[in-house]
Amino acid sequence: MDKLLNKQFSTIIGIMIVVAVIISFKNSSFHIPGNQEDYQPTQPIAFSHQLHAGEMEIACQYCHFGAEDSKHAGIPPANVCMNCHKFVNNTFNETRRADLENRKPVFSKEIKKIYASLGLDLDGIKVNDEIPTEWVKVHNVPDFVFFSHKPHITAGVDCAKCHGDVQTMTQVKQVEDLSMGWCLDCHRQEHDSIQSATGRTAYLQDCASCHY
Amino acid sequence: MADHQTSIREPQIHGNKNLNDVTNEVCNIMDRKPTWLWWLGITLSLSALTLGIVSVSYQIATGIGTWGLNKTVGWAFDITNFVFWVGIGHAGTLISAILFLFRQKWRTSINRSAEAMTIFAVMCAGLFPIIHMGRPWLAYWMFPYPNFRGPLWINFRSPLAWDVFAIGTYLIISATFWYFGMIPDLATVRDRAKNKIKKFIFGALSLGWNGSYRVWHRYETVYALLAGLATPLVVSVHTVVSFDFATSSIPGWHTTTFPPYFVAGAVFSGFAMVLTLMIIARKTLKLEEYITLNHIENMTKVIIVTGGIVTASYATEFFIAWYSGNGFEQFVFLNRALGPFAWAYWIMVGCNLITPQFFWFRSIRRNVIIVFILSIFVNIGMWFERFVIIVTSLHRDFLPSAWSMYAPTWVEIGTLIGSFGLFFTLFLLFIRTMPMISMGEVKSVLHFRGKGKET
Amino acid sequence: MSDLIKQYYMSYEDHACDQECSVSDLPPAEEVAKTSDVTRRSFLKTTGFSFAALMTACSKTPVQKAIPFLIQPEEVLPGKATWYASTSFACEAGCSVHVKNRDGRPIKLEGNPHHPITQGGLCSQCQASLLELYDSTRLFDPVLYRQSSTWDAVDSHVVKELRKIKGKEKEIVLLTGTVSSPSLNFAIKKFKKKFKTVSHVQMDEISYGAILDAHKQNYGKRILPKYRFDKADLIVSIDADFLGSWVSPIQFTKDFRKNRDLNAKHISKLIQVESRMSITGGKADERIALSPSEMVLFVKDLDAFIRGKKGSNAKAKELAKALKHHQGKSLVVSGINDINVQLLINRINHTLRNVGRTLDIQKPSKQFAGSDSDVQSLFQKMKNGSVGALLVADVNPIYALPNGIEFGSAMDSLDLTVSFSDKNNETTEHCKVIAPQLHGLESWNDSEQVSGLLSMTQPVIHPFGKNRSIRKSISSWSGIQTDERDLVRNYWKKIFQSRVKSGKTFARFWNELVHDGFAKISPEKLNLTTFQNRKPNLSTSKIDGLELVLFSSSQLGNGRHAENPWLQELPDPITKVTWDNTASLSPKTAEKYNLKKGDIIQVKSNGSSMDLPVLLQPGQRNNTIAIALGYGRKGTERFHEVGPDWLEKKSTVAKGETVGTNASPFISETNGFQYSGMVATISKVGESYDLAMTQTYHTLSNPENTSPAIMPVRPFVQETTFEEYKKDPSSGKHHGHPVTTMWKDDHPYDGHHWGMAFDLSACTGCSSCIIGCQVENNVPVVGKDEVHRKRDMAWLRLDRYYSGEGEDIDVSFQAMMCQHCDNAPCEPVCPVLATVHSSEGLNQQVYNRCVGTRFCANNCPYKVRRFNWFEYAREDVMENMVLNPDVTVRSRGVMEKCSMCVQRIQEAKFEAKRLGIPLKDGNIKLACEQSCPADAITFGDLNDPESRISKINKDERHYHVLEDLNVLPTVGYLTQVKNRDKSDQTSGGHHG
Amino acid sequence: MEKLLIAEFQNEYDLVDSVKAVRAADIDVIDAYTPYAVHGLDKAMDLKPSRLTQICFTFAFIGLLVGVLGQYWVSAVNWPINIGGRPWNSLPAFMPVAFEVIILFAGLGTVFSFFAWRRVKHGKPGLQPSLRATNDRFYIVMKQGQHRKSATSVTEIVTAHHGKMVEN
Repeated sequence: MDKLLNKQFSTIIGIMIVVAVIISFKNSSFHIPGNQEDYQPTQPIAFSHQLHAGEMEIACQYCHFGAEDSKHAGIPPANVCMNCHKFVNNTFNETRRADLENRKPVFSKEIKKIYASLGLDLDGIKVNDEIPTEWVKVHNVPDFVFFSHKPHITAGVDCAKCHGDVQTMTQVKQVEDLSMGWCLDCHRQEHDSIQSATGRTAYLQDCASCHY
Repeated sequence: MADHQTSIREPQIHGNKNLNDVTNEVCNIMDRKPTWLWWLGITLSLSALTLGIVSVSYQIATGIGTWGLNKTVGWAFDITNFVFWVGIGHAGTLISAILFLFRQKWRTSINRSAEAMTIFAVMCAGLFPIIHMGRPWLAYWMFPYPNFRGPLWINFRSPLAWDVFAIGTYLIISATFWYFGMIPDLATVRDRAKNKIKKFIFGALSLGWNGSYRVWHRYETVYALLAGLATPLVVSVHTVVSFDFATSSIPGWHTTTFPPYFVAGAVFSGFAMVLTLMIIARKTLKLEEYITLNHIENMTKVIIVTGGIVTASYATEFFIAWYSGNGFEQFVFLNRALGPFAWAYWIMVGCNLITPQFFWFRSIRRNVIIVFILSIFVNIGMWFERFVIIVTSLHRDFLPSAWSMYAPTWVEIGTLIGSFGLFFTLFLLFIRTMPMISMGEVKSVLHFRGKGKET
Repeated sequence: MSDLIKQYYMSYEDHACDQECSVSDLPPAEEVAKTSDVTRRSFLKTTGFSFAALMTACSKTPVQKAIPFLIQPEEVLPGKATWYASTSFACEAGCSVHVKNRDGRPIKLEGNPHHPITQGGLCSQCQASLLELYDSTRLFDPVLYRQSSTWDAVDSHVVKELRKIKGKEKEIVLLTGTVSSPSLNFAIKKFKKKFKTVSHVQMDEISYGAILDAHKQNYGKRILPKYRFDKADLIVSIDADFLGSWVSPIQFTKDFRKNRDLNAKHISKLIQVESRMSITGGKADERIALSPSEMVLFVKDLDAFIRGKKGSNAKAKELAKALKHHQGKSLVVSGINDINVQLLINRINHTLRNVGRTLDIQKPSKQFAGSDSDVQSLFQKMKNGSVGALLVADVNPIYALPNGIEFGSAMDSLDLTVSFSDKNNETTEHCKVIAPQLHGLESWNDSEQVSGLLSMTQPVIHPFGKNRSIRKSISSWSGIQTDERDLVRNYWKKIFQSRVKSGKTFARFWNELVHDGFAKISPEKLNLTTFQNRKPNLSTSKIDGLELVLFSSSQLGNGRHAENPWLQELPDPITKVTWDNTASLSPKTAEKYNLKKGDIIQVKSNGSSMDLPVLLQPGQRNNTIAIALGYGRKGTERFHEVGPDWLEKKSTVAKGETVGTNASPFISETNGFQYSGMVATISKVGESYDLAMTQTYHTLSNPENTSPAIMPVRPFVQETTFEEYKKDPSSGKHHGHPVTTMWKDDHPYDGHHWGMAFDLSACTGCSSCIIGCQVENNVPVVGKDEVHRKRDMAWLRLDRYYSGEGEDIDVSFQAMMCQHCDNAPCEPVCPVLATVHSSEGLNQQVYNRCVGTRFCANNCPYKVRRFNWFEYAREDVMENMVLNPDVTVRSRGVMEKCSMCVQRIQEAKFEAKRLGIPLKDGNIKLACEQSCPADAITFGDLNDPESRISKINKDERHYHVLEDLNVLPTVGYLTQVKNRDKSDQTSGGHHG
Repeated sequence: MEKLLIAEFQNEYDLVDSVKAVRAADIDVIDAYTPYAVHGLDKAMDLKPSRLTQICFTFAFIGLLVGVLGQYWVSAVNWPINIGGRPWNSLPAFMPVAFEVIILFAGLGTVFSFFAWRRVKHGKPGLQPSLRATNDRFYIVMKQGQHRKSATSVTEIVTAHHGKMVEN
């Protein structure tokens, strides 16, 4: 092949490869191993945060009440669901239609699952054994990372800072990469809000803040 | 470079060879069928290597616990082997670089294989810091590279990080130097190759070398520069290796004389290993005319000098321990000489102090068999030197409650044998596949006037 | 953690109150309570069993499931620890504990600091007993004729048999350990009423019967006095290892420590007379080594001198003089289980007017009530055929009795034999019925260890199996069907009026009792007579050959916890031997018989013989052999598997063999059970044996041939006498060279700066801290071979150094853990930044960054770093439930070490931050500090001038080990002060 | 294209003498081909000393900057971590790595510069008078200029120095 052509050809190929690599890093679902950004598993009950946290404006910690005082924010126990779903068991439209048609409203398929997990029939009578619901954890950190919600809630960190706009998600998705560098992006900033009565809090860059 | 010089000095190469003889004889080593000795060698080496691979695989699969280490003695065979092999490597660079700068013409017949030896030894050495890790699959964390951890770099204060750079640079520069020096010879092989495949391979390897003098001219400059860079490098590498110990807090390690002591020791052991290899090579490959008794004698002289430095270092250590007035320091040296590992200490002293003294006698220097045996003793002694430094300092340091003993397991012994297997396998393959004597350089010291037979 | 955590004490009672508030549409309240329990259990099981499997299965996107509660009990918050007060039954001492409960499972036991008797201390056995809860080899179902059965079948069988036996007028014997539970005693009473021929025999595996019997003779009642070591200025202990294993060591350590405050004008003086080397002997200000036969003569002389009579022993004379000088402020105790010796001791204490002052007989201890003669006569009756049924609880007579094997064959001939053990042991093998008990953490219980103090036990986890307490079993057989809780509660409800004098209602009393774990009640009236002098009948023959000394070690005690790997791997405080009992001899005696460490010898005595490895014990009386009891238990065969598996592994025990050898056959039965003074002969077997010791070099002096003239002894233990200390508080300290630095001070510690101090004077060497650390920090068990290879993993080791010559040996203990040096030598050598310094002065080890070069461990002058040589066994999923979820389980190939319980620091900081209050000194207690019964360890903030640690750091006694290296450790030590004359000091070399 | 003249010699001494003579005769010596680096030929051909030494120094200097500044930036600026109480800028501890980086940069820089130069100057491997140029023969490649002497006179000079002309 002509020498000149050869040279141009290889240059073009080279540029194309570099561009391809950059694009695949930037815009594709490719992540380095361990990074679960964009993880969006299907849950056993199609619970919509968009509906509950978004439309109904239920506060995060109403259900995830562990966050304030525990390591885990926690997945709400079924009894918390039942606080409302004892009464609410179908959509607003269905209630109205049933009312008009003078029939009992049809139970929502998903709410049925809560009843079933508690071993209740649709009238709330205990008929079966309980079967706990196995939710799929979306936000995972490795076992060697100690993450506790408690100090973050105390420090007034907004839930959305790490979990994204959950109130717009019908199915929860991990929006941040949860990498160590990402954690440090925050931990490196001055947290005026944390300068509470306890005086200066730890330098948040200490390894033992998370690894022990 | 007149004719009369040859009558005063013994010629570097014997046998009154012309240029073509050199080409033919060196290339013939690669061309002819291997001898039974080579086959024997490669069989032994490969067996040893297999043992090593089995040992290391088992260790990596099971854990460092398969070694005889404990909570007090955290390093033993692993780092001993590492320092030993790095030391071996030093002679090659010394021969090719320092002797080049000093215009020592006798180096030309041995520098190629000595450099190859360097590279193989450094490869063996480099293996140990990796396999000695508890989690060797994460060895790449030793390199500073951008990452998603903050980014978390490496600790540039750690002598082990220095080791990574020193050994890495050493391997890269040595390999470059070796390959760069080999390019004209590769072209020679290419040009006389009949076989198409061989022609293709050597054609690629020789990078289009055509003997142009304009290139030769720059080539010589680069070669000299590389030699100039390799010389401080070789000194720095063992200095850095000695820092692994010298910058620590453990008595017996925390010693400021370590850098020169280690460099001298490295050259000492390296030359011994070159001697061992060269004596085998000249015998089995019939290279007596290239590697002459003069070469051997010159190398034994280097051993006398470096052996002297090593001896002085041993004495210095004891003197400083006494002079320091530090009880812990004094204890460590008394413990070396009289404690539970005294046997290792006295093997070391016996091999490293007494062996070189035989080389004061010309008759011994020129007796190939005795030199061969003595060179092996030096190697044993230098291996034990590192063992003594590492293990005896650790096993009884400050707190008596933590004192312990050390004994190797078969896995460690297998790994040591395996490293020799790797080294000799590579070396045996090298002499079969690459021109093991630097033809270009040997030719330049022939002073051939074309009076020989016409070819 | 006391202040912050206190408010989280909870009890199941609080939870039970919620039962009243029912929720209309939900299942009935009772159901809820049950559901939550069941769910908690299944939650546990699910997390325990399936989490790991799910996580390893996928690599790219590991699917982690999370299963929430269905009905979440109010006080349980996943990820947050709750604390319950309870009482431990790991040994008869019955220490009051706080149980840390995380996600429904107890993960740590800590002493209850408010309890008046144990005062917050907790021994190694009790802390380790937690692991036994998660022992998967426990029996979870009743056993009938070796077949797993149901309670219905067992109950009907037992009742049928008992009726038959009653009909035959044969005796039904209930053989138990000491029963200190009032409600159990009540149940036994009911049982007696139902089946008329019932008799109750109490037996202690290590008997204290002689003390009780002596008091019966002297005062008319079988009592064990409550000893007040805090009140005594001069303590003479004749072979009583009261700091290590005698009666109630934690209580005694706490008390002993109180009168050792160096700021006081004077401190108590402890004189120990013993044959072997015990930790009390190590702690003693003066130690007199005597053989058992010499000891009896010594006590006789002492008694004589005190009463102004003649004697022959000069030392006894001197001692008698000193005792008389401390009349009413002295205490003489003896561990010799011989009524004649105890009569003498009682007379001495009576003569010295100590009774009522340093020992309390009005409110005695109820920890031990066993009677040797009862047990011996039971055996006779069994052989006669007058016994029809034997119900065995809490004891293992076949193991513990010298003639256990015959006892077993006598059991075989009985109509009904029942064991309540939840584990298979020597005795259950001879039992027709096994009615397994609950583990102490699963059950309701009460106890009155010391007259007038009621301790409460509440379940902190739903029982794993179908086990039920002995109280419940006996009650069922008596026809009473009440649940576990009410069996205890109803009893107290019944006698509430008579025994509790307070204006509270019963409900209030009960709730407080369960919440606090203890309550004061009015002691039972004892009608003691005045001192009745009895003439002891002493045998004073001098023994010429070897004398045998049997003792219970502080880690295994009577062997009840022999199946606990933590305790087996806990080195003996003195000998530092793990996983074995030995025949220990003084070096001189060993030389006489041409023996060296590890030689196997055959010991013959009392018609039995056994092979044991030799251990050389400095300080031991010549011509004595000391052997620990509690080893050789059935069930320890399981340790064949323990430890990492690899090619050169040597199993901890050979297949089918036990750990150590049972020395019970050597116990002599003349005059009750005698543990010492038996004549023994030894012969060399010719084999030798590897003893796994965590420390193999025992002194601070260098080996003779390699000792430099300028440093014959290493100055790590710095000590002085009390007298010298009073003159110059810094006496005994080693004055090193001043150190300077060339470094720029880039690292001001302007927040907290954590530090720790260890008081050599206070430490008794009990090793409770080692277990505390192990439980808290998930330290693995590695097995005997690995310990022998010096790869034990304990983060905290207790260095023990001998000094002195011959039998006159001094012992010093020094806890050695990461010193958290500010100029840490380990940190700069790590290439990957896996160990770096925190802004609070902690030396951090980041496991997940570690690549395992071990350079840090090599460069540590203190050698406190531990490397994970293997992937240590974590296959027993049930056992894994004991792991602390706040501490990473380290994988193979990484370094680990003391983290100064950083998880506790972090948790306390989070909590302080949440409450918006500053951290106070004492809010954070490290695991070792918390468990120390001697309060030898102090942790705190060096930057807080008011903290205890800052004050200690300014103390004149304060020093650092290896100060000259300028590594700036933040862990300091306080010099050892012994209360003795300067001339006694055998360890002058320490000032090198 | 102009025809090139090639002369073959049996040893280095004839080659050097011949080059001198040819050049004295005002004939351009384009290049010489030798099996080894012939001593003195550079002077005979009037080749200037190579500038690779300066290049080597430049690379070494870059290595120094990268080594020292890189370590300083990593250890004291980007994420300063307290390591054993050492100052952020532990310059003495950075020396070994800086030194190795200097050597690495200088060595590789020089070698790659050499190859780059050779490729730029010489392009692809082209002329090689004979395969024996890498074995035992020495060649001069000459170009006859317009105003220069004839080929015969070149041959004469070559023959006088024991060489012979070869066809190319």
